[in-house]
Amino acid sequence: MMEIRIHGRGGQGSVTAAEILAQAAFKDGKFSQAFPAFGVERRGAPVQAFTRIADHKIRNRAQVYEPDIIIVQDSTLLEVVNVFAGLKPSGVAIINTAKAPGELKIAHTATVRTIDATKVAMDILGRPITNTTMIGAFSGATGAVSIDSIVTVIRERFSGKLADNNERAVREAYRQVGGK
Amino acid sequence: MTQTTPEAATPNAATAKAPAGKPKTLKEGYIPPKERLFAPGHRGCAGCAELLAARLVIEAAGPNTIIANNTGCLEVTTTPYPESSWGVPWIHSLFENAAAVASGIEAALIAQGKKEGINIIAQGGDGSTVDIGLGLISGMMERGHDILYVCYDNEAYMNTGVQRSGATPFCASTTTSPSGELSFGNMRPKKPMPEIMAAHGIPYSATASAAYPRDLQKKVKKALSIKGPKYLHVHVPCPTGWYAESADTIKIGRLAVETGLFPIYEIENGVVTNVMKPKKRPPVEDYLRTQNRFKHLFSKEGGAEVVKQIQAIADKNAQRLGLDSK
Amino acid sequence: MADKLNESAVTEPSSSPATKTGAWRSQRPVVDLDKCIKCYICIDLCPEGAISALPEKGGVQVDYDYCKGCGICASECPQKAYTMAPEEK
Amino acid sequence: MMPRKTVVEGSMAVAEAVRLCRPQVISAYPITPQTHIVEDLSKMVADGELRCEFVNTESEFAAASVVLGASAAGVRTYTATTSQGLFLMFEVLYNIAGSRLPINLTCANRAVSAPINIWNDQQDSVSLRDAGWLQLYCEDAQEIHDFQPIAFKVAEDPRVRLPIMTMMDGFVLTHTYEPVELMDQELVDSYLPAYKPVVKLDVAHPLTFGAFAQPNTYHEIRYMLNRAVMGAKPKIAAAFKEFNETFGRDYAPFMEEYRSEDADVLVLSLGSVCGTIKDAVDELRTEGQKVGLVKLRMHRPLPKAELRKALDRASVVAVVEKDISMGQEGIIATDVKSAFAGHDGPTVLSYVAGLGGRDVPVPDVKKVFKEAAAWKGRQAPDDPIWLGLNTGIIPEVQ
Repeated sequence: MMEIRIHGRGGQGSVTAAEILAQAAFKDGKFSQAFPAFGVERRGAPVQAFTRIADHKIRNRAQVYEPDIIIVQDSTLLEVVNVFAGLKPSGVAIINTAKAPGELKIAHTATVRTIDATKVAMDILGRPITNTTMIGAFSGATGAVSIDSIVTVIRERFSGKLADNNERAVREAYRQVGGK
Repeated sequence: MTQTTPEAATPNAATAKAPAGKPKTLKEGYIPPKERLFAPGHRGCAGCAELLAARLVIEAAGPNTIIANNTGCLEVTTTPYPESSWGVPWIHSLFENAAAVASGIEAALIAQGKKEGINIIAQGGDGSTVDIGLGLISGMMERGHDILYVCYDNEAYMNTGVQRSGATPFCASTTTSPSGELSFGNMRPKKPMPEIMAAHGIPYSATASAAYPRDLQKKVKKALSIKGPKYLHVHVPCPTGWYAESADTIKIGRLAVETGLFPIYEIENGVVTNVMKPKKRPPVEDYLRTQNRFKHLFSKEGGAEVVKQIQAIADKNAQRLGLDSK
Repeated sequence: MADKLNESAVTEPSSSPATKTGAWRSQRPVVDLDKCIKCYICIDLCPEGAISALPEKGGVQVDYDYCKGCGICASECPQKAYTMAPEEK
Repeated sequence: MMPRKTVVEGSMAVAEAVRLCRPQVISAYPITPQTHIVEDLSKMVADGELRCEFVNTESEFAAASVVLGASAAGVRTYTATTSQGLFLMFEVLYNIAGSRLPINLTCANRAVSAPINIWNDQQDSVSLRDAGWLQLYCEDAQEIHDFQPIAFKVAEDPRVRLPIMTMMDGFVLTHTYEPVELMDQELVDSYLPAYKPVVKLDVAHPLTFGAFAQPNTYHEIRYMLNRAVMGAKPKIAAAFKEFNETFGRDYAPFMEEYRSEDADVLVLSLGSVCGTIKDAVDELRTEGQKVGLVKLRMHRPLPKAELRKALDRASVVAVVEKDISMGQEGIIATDVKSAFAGHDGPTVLSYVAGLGGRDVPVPDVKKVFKEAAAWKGRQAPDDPIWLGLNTGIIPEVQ
């Protein structure tokens, strides 16, 4: 079972990102589960959301303590939240930043991948909403969920130009992190 | 402001009219008790004006009516299981929720396409209306249900033994607002329920009294002819709780209206209309002396001052509603 | 009282006449039909619904099965057609 | 239209099932974490996908009263709430049961005040066990989806005529997306026919509802209510059986037994935590330990004989529950013990766990199994055992 933790700020769509991942994984033929860190946080506060993906029915209802992958939507969170807490030593961290992984001076043994998702989002969506972009990067970096299923889910959730632009953003982020 | 004069219990006030169609009221000929909309055999006190008013209301509303009833004297005395005085579909759930139960009945009738031609009445005493059930009535009014809410106001919690309510008048003695060394009884005026209801923007809010049965029945019919939420506040003297004679119930109710302490009027779409103007307005003392709940005002030092304050309440009502204008 | 309870604890309509509340009465209204002017205000004002119009000839009758003897009819009759008489033992 | 096999939020799973059951009146008041259910239903009504009167009220008390009135007027009704909302409804809910009205309520289980807390436990619904409502607990979104037509079917059965509530853990199920196989409208229609009330508010036959019962009848009427709740058991079993046949599922009606057949130490629990417990059981089984789970699905009526049968062979049963009767122990534990009163049975331990959203992860469950094994052949303690209690922050008794 793969456990994914998404860090963001209230209003950045972290919960939606977790849901899209779960829905896309299901389309890939897997079982999945997505849930927010249930809280009373309001816009701007650091928040978390989780996705579990497995080949079997997921029964565990406990919180995610040792994620395989973390997605950090906002690099300013690195200074206020220990986003690496519990991340498996061989895990993957995907961080939204213009910096290269080496510039972040991260002590954790995990593989760190970076993407300037904010720039991708601004260029394509015209707004700094990075949740879909980060999912594209996640797919490109890990291959854990197929880019085609992600696009399918996005097209189910959005329509018209918004769907077109989100697909472009997802595919661009996928390409930038070397997805094939 | 239009006006009417009290039709009341005067000899020439009315004569029985020939009934149209199926007889519905006792006036229109003898109806066997078991075929009535409100049957005798109920357990109300002798001389109870609340049960009188309830009978007048349902006889005016007619058989195509469903009633939701709050807990109270009216409910307890008319439905001692397995008997019922009600000849229309009738439901009691709790003390405070008739307005919401009626809302659900209306929704169910609409869902079944059966609302047309059916009147829905929610009703209860003053305690369940102005106190514990107020929020639910407010919700019913705000949501715009096609329901008539009728409050039978006997000015205290009679079912439980004459405790004060938000509708108990100024300086009446009740079992929880007794007069005593330091008190003249209930030190607060009546909650202005008809105005509170009218403030919801409903099309019709009115007062009536059991002492004016034909005015009451006319208002029930009028209210039911209007679509939307309606409110009718009926003054119902309680000989037991007001410590008065059973035979005087109607006389007391009339005096409440004539003195200006319980004025009769309608508020139609926010505008006061059809104020019932007494021919002459007697002093409130005439009313207060009929009931021992005000006895202390005439035996206790300082009582005269309180009577003046009560007169001021009546005078203010008179001024507000133009009771004294011709 | 019905022989058996029913599952939903509902009650048949207008079934309270099974109880004759006339037994509560300590004085009874007696109407003098010669004085009655058929205004029927006593019918309107009876809390029991125990007064009804006499068929055909008009005037009123009291149903002593249910009259509780409150005396409102006697108080309110504009013609003083009612007198309250003590119940015979 | 949603695909029939899809990843949806638990709240949508229940809302979609309710829609398929064609309720005629829904009334509710929003409260966390029930909100998504009623938002989803409101949207279905707004979009014309659900033809139904939706009454937004000023309180849960009013919402319960609205469905009471609607049900008495003869239509299929639904409401949902949780925690303080359920408690505000309390008076009405007793009244609904006593009035024998087949209302379906979803409780999105949440802790109760004070202190105020919006997270999951089951103190709310368990506190309502004595009212005369049938009570079913769900482990996942699939169950809460599937149990809606079952709930209506049982409640509306003229031989049952009782309200029913299905429980889903707040947030843990209401706000979690997971795969659900949604039911087909035609199958739901064939399984759940239109509601035909035995009695209703009707001008053609003007019955009186809610009369004032005196000591000469009240006792018997309450006897009949209890008889009906007890008597619902075979009807619930039959409704599950027919559901399984219609929809190709495999639900046991009263409880689900997981690797319990040869288990020496059993955990009995209810709700979503049972999934976590199953994972713990699997891990312990691979370590060679004879452990298992009994997932109680139906709390009222209490399936005493079935409980005895399911738990009898174990030496120890640890009842892990998210509630407590203050001054006693876990409420389910007491019920389980009552099933064995006068019978030889296992040692029954009361574990109070996961109050107010406290997580119950696999390691904690494994700890319960290990501790419980040590109670084999011993008298259970009088006091409940508090799982994961942080004694370091609890002051001494003053």
